[in-house]
Amino acid sequence: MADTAVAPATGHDAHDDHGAHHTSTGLSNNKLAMWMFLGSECLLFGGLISTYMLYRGRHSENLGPDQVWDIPFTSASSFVLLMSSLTMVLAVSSAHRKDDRNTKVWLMVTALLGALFVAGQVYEFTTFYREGLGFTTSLFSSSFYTLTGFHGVHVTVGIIMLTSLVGMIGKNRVPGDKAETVELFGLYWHFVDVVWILIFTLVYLIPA
Amino acid sequence: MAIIERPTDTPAVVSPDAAPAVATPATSYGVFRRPVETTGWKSWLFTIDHKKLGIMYGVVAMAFFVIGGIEALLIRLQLAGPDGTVLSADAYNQMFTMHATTMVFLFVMPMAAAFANYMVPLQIGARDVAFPRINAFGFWTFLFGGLFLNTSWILGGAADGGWFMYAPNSSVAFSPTNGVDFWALGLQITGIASLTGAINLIVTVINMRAPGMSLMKVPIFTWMIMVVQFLLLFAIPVITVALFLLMFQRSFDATFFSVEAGADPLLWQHLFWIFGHPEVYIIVLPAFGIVSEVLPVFSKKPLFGYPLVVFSGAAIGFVGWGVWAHHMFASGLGPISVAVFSVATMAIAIPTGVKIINWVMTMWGGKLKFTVPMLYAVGVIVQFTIGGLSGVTHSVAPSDTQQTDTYYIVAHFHYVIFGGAVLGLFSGLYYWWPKMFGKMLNERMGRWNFWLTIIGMNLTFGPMHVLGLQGQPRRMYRWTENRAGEGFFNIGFWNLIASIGSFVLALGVLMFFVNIYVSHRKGTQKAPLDPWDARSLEWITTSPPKEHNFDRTPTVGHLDEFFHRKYEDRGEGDHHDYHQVATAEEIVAEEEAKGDSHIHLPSPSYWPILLSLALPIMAYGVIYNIWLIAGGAALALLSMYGWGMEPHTAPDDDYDPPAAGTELEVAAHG
Amino acid sequence: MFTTGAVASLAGTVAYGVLAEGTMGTIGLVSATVALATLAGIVIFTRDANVFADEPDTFDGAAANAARPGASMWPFALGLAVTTMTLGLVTYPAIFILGAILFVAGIAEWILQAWSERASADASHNAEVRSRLAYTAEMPVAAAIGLGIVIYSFSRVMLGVPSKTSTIVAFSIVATIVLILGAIVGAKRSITAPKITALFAVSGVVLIGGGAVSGLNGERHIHEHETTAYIAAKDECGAEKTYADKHASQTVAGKAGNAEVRLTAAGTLVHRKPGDETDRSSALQLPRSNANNLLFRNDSDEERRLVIDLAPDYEGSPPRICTTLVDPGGVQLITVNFAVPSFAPEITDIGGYRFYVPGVSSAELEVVVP
Amino acid sequence: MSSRTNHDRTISDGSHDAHTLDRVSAVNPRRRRRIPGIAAAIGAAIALSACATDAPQDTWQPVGENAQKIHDLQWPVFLTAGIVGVLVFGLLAVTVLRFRDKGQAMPEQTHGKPVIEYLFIAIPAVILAAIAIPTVGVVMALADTDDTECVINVTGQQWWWEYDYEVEDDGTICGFAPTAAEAAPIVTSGQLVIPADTKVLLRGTSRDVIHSYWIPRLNGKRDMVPGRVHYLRLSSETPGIYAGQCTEFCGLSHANMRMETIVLEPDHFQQWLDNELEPYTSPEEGTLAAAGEATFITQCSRCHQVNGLVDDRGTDDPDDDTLVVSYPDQFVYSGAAPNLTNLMGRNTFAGATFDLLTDECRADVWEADPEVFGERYLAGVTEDCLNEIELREWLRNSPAKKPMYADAEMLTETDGKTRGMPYLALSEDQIDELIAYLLERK
Repeated sequence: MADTAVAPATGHDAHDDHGAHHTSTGLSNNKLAMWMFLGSECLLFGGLISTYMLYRGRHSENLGPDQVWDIPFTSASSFVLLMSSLTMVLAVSSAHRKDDRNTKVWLMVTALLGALFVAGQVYEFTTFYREGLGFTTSLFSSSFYTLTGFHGVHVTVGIIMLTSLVGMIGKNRVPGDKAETVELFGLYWHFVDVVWILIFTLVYLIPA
Repeated sequence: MAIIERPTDTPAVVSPDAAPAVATPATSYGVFRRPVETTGWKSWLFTIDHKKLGIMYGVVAMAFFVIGGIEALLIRLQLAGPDGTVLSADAYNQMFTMHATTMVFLFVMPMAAAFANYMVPLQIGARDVAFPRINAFGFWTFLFGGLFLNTSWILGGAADGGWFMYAPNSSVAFSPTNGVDFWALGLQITGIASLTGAINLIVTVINMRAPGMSLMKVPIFTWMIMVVQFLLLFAIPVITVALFLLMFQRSFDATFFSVEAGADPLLWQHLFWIFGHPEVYIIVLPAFGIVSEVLPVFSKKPLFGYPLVVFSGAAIGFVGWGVWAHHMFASGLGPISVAVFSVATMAIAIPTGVKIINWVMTMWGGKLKFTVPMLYAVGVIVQFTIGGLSGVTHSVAPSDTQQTDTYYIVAHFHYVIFGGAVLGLFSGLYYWWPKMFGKMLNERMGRWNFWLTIIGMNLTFGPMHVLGLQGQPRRMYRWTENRAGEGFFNIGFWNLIASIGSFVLALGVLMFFVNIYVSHRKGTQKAPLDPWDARSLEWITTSPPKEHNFDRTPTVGHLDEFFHRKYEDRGEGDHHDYHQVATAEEIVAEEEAKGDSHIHLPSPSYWPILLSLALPIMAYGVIYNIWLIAGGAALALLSMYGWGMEPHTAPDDDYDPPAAGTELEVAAHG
Repeated sequence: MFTTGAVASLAGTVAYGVLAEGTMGTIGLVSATVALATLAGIVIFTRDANVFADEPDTFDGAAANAARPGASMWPFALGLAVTTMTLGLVTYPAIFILGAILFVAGIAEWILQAWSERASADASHNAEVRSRLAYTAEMPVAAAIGLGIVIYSFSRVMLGVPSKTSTIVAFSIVATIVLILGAIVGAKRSITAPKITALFAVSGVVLIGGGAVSGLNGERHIHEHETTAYIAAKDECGAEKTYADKHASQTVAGKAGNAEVRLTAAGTLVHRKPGDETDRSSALQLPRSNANNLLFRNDSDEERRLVIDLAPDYEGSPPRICTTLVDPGGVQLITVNFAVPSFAPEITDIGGYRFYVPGVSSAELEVVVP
Repeated sequence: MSSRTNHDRTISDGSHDAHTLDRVSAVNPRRRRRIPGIAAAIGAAIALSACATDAPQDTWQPVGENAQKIHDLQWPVFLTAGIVGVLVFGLLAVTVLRFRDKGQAMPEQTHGKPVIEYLFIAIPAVILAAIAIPTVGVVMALADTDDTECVINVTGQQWWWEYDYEVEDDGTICGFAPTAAEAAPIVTSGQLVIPADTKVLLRGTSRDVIHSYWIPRLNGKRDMVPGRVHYLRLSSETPGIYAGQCTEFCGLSHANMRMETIVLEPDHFQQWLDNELEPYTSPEEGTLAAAGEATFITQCSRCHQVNGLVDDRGTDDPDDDTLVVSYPDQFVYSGAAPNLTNLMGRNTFAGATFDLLTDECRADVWEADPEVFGERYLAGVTEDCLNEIELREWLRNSPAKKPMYADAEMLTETDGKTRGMPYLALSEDQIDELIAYLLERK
């Protein structure tokens, strides 16, 4: 840990300056907090993934995982989510260039791609349900829907945050540093993407 | 830094069609006018001052302590004689479930949070925590979660599955009242509080230390709090998953713990104890921190082996993740797992032992003064050692299969939690009381308080060792003469002693409340600035501290900064000769004189408490009516946006705290 | 506005009465018309509806100095809401709820606007005051609605397309369009905000349209997947492969079952219990009324399934349980709950409990339930 | 057993608690007497109490092989812990007495010496390593099941235990061939009967929630988890009755879920086995017990199985007789109720919660010497010894006697199935008949 205690003992000017946060590590509080939060989220998904891995083979006389998966479709939707990470990067870089217009544009595109992903998930769940895989059908189905559902909720919350951020940038109502705020959202978004890659590999690709 | 956050007028956007870059102070971009009261009930309700929140944490935790204590007394009354009839079987099961839940989640953890909130910013020379509004949110969420949990008593019965809530006994078929739902949702809510608190305090300690305070100069209490927050950060999500599974099982007919669907009930146990074991350290490490603060002060010596105590604290935190299955030695893990976890559990005794030895060595060669906080600290060493050694006896897995789920375990963890954590917290209360309230707690009453507590706890929990080794299982609403035996070790006699002891203990705790009354009567003296000849930063300010904590952000050169400002070593070579060069009053006066010219504190806010309020509403919704969830969610969403758009300080009401004796220049903003 | 509403409502009533012939519906609509007409009458009588049509001089000077209230869409929204709610009352509850939401939102916005316009004489300050409160509510609602439209419409479109393959195509096309449009807008700074808004509006309409068309067109038919429960009920737990056996699982992430039943390469069934690591071909004793988790391991070199017949016609118990076809070397979990003991007449009648493997006549294992 | 003293136990237990002296003196009163004062007084008190029996679930009086292994491992650990405790407290006491503030100068402001610190890490590490090595050995030894001689299935449910004895491949039960009848699975409850000197493997599971099987004098506890099978080795050379209790919290009547393990000499076990497999005999016509049989069929047999019980009411043609099969799964949530075929062969009922024997008769069996224990146990419950008061109370209103979820109308979550035995509204006459009938079930 960088143990660099900056000494702002004399300067109150430093305090008033938004851009330069004087912290012991030089890392802004918000960013550090976001990293901590994401660390915590890792264990949340860790717990859910473990539950799923334990129960994936337990569906007794009901539908099993490989009987319902539509891998090509899920691959397409995974790709869309991955692309949204790319656009998020573009949004962050626009924000750092203080280009509000393109920040908004790329945030919106990210949100749209995310929404497409969620729509894909809704479609997928609907087909699974029609094929006979309800939430309470078996241990496998309960743990599958819980895991992917939690991820879906994370994406959805992310989208609402992104669109709101677009609105707030538009109305010029972002408290604090705009570029950093966008970057924080970006961190969250990338995390959600990475989790999906893990889920896609473990849940869909490895045969049960 | 958040506490001095305010908008600037520097345009942050170069886009040509953009309006004024950031709203100016004249045009607030919050929603409501900010609350600015500094006195009266509003100043408490909407406060984001870490000190006020700390005090509220403490008051609420104490209230829950009393509730949990009454539950314990009822349990002991029931077990005082054979075939007790004070409580029905059902009431008894609710009682011990809620006793444990209340004591762990609603007393010890928030009491530690009280000290963490109040002391950590002071100890590191900060003006507040990193995210003051999140701090307020954490407190209210904890309070509402605790109240929510306890409303189950009047809404059809509390949870009755034990605080460990093993599946499948927690399913609706086996626990048909809403008690378990209240339990699961209540813990989910308090979990949110702990998680936000953890992130907040970690960032605070890492990022907001005073200039010069490197990590190895951070006071030991703050260090332990940081370790605890990391434990919380990673433990809470695991229990969150478990509680979600339980909620889905009970409320939405999922099958996670339905054996008829092929479920494995051990899943719950693993998830619970992966959280539950770090939880033990979450409970006890803050008290270790307090003891490690108190002992050096009253020994007039620095903490022996400070770096080692820090590292052993971190090691306990780290190894604590690898021993959860020692709670499950009897649940049918394979012999390999049992052996591994058994050895790992023994390994964790090493850093724990290091702490005890370091405490004793701190006192060795010192100049010991047995004030009440010191008595409590020594009490911790003794009682915790007993708990630790009985812990070693059941780290031996085969031996544990004879002891687990008997009163021997009850004895063990009460020596650890009461003897370690609670006595430590009381030590902290006596030690920091003058700092927090400006009055000393009465020493005479304090001694009564201490000795009655110690005698009471040993009378209560000591006999439980005998009971357990004589084969009395836990969680039994009654015991019979048939299985009590005769002779010296008969179960009846020792149960009676334990019950009598519990009332002595209750009397001891009562003395604390009497002491508060006695010490705050009219006419009691104001506490001196530095009553204990203390060593750390929190004493370089007034008692109680001003709202902005320090007039000047202190610069730190030593681990025990305050001590080194007071004393000077004029000896040569191996000969030491310490002379007092300054009194506390002089040091504080100097700080005031050189106070920072303007200080901005974050303004109070409505949103944290509103957002917290939304959580129990949603939780009631899960139990009773799905539309309530929607209502709660709407309130939550509204609060989050209100919060998100609110600047950290109220532009119209910039607040410059007046400091006694010094004229502070009013902030000017162009 | 109320006048217009009353007229529209009257027209609606007549149309509904003629076309739908529902007594209750007609009564409801007539009531709405009467209510709206009454309101309209009051408004006209108090001249509240059209203050500025009258001479402004009749009002006192202070009011004249005040800023004119801006144009407002909320009265219209409120009227629309009332109409929708009425319509919902006689048709579908969902429409009523929609109307109710619109009603609440309209009232809230109207009050907010009215309140903020009286805040001060400074219009820009008033707008600021309004936005403080309004944005916190409007932004999340707008975000949620936008998200809802995309999710709902797009998922309907995908459910509507004729085949699984075309869902992938549709998905890819839409995503690519979004990406390309984003790139173009990002690169061309000449595209201004109104144009982007228009673009959004058009895509929104297209999306809703697509969703609506798909919804009306009906979803493509998705077959319910057959399961072994289904084939067992149809008395088809045979040696041959069924639809239920496609892509069946071959591993189980658990080991502590009550017993493992194994089909040996020699074509016999043996069992092995935890704590007793020897294969036995004698009767397998299992507790009654207990969810017995058994593992079936196929060590033969063909795909095989394990079957057991339970008590026929016994309440709460399926007549037969079978696994899917298990690959050579594969494992599958089977949970059997014996509700009736072996010595009960209904079981002795079927020759006792026994596991068997269709297609392998030598593979039989007696089960004793005490 | 009461008079048995155990040296190991004495040393190690004492090392740990405040009553160190007590235990030592209990064993060695003669030496204690020389010590004057309080110690002598305590010694005398303990010497007296040493004659008394300790609690039947005392974990420091191992009898079984595995319990002995555990004990041999644990007493040195207790001893070590005690010694460490004494050392730490001694050091602390010296520190407190020696360094209290007597006006001495401010001590040196030092953070200590690394050597001391490393030493204090090394010492506990060595001690713990010394404990860890045998621990791992014993863990492995306890898990060993290779030389099992007899397998018995144990199933827990709220709030009693069911045992069923499997017929081995060679047609024996636990290596004992039935003398007369053909071997068939035996189902009993509450009291587990095992032959002495036999390595018995319990294979346990549960029908509802997690329970834990624990007979402290024979072995440590093992959770019995629904959906899983866990095993536990029991064996003892000494015949006797060994008490135990469910130790995993299992709901309302957890405190009332008890069990005993009965160890019988081989001859006696053979006798017990033959008795269990004896064909059913109806009570003599016209007796109170015969009326009881009819009452049993109408009131009890829906849930409780009595093997071989035949319903021959209203017909003289033996071909019309129907075998009475219970269907507890229709009425009880766990799906099981105790098998009452040989109820009076056991001496407790309702999950071993209550005694079937009066206090005197109970003491005769429970405190019998190993040599005579088998006979006394196999005598079963006679009319004179029957604890009729409690059995009557139980039949009158069982949920009032033992807390259970027995009101079917309140149990929507379990489809009206009760947990435990419901209130049956039996008349006093019916109760008389049933008791007469049940008395013959042995």
